[in-house]
Amino acid sequence: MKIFSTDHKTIAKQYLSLGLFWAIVGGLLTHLMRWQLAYPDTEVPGWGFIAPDFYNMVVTMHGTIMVFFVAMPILLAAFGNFLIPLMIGAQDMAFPRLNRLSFWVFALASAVLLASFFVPGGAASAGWTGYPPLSAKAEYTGVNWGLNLWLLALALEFVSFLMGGINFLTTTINLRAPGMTFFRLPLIVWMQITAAVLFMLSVGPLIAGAVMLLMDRVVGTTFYLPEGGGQPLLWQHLFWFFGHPEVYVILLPGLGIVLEIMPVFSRKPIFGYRPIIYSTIAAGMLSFIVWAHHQFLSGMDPRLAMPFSITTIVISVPFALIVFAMIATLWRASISFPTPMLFAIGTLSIFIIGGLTGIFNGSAPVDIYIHDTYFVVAHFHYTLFSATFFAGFAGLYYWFPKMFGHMMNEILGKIHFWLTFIFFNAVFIPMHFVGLGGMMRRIANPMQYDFLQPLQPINVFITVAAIFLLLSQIPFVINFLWSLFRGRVAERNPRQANTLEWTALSPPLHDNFERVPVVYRSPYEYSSPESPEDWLPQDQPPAVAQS
Amino acid sequence: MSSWFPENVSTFGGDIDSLFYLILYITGAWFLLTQGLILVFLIKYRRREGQRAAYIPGNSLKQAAWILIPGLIVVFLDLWIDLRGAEVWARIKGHVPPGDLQVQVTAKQFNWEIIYPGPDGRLGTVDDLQMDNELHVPAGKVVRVVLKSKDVIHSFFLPNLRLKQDAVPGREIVAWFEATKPGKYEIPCAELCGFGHSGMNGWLFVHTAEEYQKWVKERWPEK
Amino acid sequence: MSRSESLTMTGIPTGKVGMWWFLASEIPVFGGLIASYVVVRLGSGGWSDASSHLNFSLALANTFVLLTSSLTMVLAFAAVEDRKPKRLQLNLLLTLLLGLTFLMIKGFEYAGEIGHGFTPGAGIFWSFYYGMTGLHALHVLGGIVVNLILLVAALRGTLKPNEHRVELAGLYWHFVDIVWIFLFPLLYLA
Amino acid sequence: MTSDAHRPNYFVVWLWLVGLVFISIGASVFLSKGAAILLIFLVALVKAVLVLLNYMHLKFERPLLYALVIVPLLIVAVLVFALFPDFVFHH
Repeated sequence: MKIFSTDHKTIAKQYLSLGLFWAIVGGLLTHLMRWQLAYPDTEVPGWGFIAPDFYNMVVTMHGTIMVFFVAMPILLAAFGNFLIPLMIGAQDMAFPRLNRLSFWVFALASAVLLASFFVPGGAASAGWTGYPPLSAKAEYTGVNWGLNLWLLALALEFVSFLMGGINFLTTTINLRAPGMTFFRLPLIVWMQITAAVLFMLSVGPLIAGAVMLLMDRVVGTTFYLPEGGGQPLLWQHLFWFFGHPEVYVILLPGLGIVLEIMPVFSRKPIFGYRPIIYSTIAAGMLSFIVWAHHQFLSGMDPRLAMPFSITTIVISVPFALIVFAMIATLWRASISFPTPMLFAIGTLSIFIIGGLTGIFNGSAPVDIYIHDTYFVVAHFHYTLFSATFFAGFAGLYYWFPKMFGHMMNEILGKIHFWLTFIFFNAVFIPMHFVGLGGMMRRIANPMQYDFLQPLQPINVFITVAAIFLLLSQIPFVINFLWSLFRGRVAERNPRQANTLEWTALSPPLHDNFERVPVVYRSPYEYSSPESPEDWLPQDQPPAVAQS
Repeated sequence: MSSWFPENVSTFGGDIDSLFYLILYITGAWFLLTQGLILVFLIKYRRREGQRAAYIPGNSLKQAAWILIPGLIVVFLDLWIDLRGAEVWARIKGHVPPGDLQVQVTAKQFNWEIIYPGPDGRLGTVDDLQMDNELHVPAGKVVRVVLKSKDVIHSFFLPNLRLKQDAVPGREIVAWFEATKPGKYEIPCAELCGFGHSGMNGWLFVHTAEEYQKWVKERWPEK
Repeated sequence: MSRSESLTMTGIPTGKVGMWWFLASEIPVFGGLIASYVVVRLGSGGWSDASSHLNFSLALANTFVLLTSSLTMVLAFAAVEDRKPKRLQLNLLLTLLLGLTFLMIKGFEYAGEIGHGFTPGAGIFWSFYYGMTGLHALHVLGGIVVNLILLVAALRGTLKPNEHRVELAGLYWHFVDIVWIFLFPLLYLA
Repeated sequence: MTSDAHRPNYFVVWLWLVGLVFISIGASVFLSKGAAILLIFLVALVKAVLVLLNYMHLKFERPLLYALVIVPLLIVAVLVFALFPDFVFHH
């Protein structure tokens, strides 16, 4: 595996490894937060006391790392880079060198973010949303270079994913194999390019906003400082204009993975291939006009709240259609339950809860009470965690044979699923009630408030469950590392799936396919009347009519 | 059922709670329907030897109806929630009723500076009185709060009054509430505002009419 | 035909699809900045007299410099089509020099304005002025570097298989010119 | 590659661009405030379209590339209109 390779598969594995590294760091930060919330101002085992500003830094970096340095690299860059060329029958991405550059710019962004922990004043502590004026003046948080490096790391990460997005879109538009029309693309490819378009067209204003914030902090401009004629609300608009499409950029590939896995283990076509695509496009377009539901109470003009409340609740419709399509896929199917399918169903089940709690946040009056409380935290963990961890694990278990050439252990996989599923719900269902009780986000010590005292036992329960959730990842780590070298050797198509990546070797050759595949049908022709088998690969020539 | 929420002592709090329960019932129904269907399908259609799955691509309109119709139901329920929500929002945030008492609350890193207009009823006059973190109001009266901030964004949060409104530096935002039950309620800050965000807390004292008059007399004795 | 030139399902060369996607993602960057400028300006007064302190004549000269550099850039691409390496090298050089002239004039303008005390912190107009023209100048610098690489390759004759890159560099350069077409009236005329 | 027949006269386009600059300067000097601003930004739009169609050869490209220009502009327009109530009309 050449370090500076331009092979999309190697680059995918590099993104995956960096994403998993950051997932560990993000997870350990969770441990610090949860311990401080359950047992305020006691020594965290293995760390020590947590001061309030340090707690703010941990909250900020947990959010930043999980969204930008775990979810994006794993779901978009790792799965996208590995799967798109293989699934459309291409030899590599359209711009291999640009692809390599995108990883190394992301590695630089990671280095800058890591460095921001060790500069004087510590890392950024103004929340992963970094609202000015708190983030615009060093003395408000006591963090100077930490926040500057945080902004620089984000800017580099945006540049890296812009390059990646250009690669994904150009490859899918131009490098499809003969016969691979747009409506024969596997759904995960549809989801990846929709996510790439959302990212490309929404990140611009935030890059402008970040330039302005960096200038406020370093050059002395007053974009967001009212005393200099600036507007603090401007950042919130620019940030969330990007922020909401961003959460769909993370969600769509996760849904795409589930949509790939379900038909394979149900031996049944995905239900409503075209309705799902139209829903995805509709959700993508709607995602550009929902952002201000983050700002109902931010001092924004109250008249704006209703249009955004309506678009927010309406955007639940396309996702409801996708969920119904997934459920309809299971109807009259022939379902088997290897680990990828367990995680896929787990993703669907948990995403349903996340989607439903979104309706509460989308309704402006209810948001008056639950905004900036732990109800919101529980909501976005049900949506982001389901897409990143459950769908991410589903994808890892499913494509591990193709990526690394070995099979993963099923028993360890199932243990890992059930532990993660149970403890995930044990952590985040009670969090809804802590939120309804009024507990505000980003507070280091709930005991400072009388009205939060009765909620403290729930906080302790959540912390204990979170520790078990962290520990239940051990079976995965063992399984992942052991199978890399000692797992059963995988053949070309262990899952008997139709999509093109399963026609290549495991792991594929440098140029993926021995000969350029020709595509004859949709990727979901399972249990098709045309074939005695219950699967029909995309590149299998149609059976010549018996004479 | 309202054990999840802190005690509601606000006139418009009931509307917010009832809207919450409306959404809870709708989403609860969807939750049971979808998770139930998944469980049933997983058990009923698990893989059995010799039994093939049905070939239902779901692209034709007739087949797709199975997901489009539930989709339509979601649309109508969404509209119902939106209409109910629009009306409640207009009443709470849409316009501010004429207040019987107006105070100015200036948020700053890490407490609430509350300025009372005094007997002349106008802010910015000599008889104004400033108290930190203590808001004294009469029950059953509309209180208008003029929110300002000296440094960063804070959020004026009264859980028991179901009221939350960010205080943005450089802007004056008016919020209002009418407390129905005397008592002592907390005013935490709900927006990250620096290392003192955790613990930034004020107190709302809702007095009966007599207690309030007594309190006023103690503060402005020369009358 | 280079690799990225040949592979195309839609008839548009891959390089051009990639470049247009890049420009599509750049439009919201400057769009977001200009939108913020317009909105904040309409919300507060006193901006036109602040902008009267700007050095109008230098900015006017810069506008002509950039427009002309767009002309020489597109003539360079025409030279590629007509297979005239000498004309290509001349026009690439002219575009490069005009780009550098633009940055020099911008530098003088900044020095003059800062000399008169109009630093980035002098007010909200100046924040946006330095933010917008600074980000634009960085993009001009990026374009100069790209054109320099192409010029060196053209002089050493190694540009042969990838001559379409001159068109791609041209697309980017014209985009940067269009941004200035909007920045000039926004800052200097309004 | 675009053949000779399809190549616009780049020099004439350049003359138009330079001419339009003088028009917008004239507008800012002679016309009233409102009219001047309207004319200036119309001129800027015309210049941008001139560069797009002629110098960037959009005139000879397929509709996909038109979409790549128009969609981001629509998105920026959405952002501008949504920011109006908060920053332009705020009391």
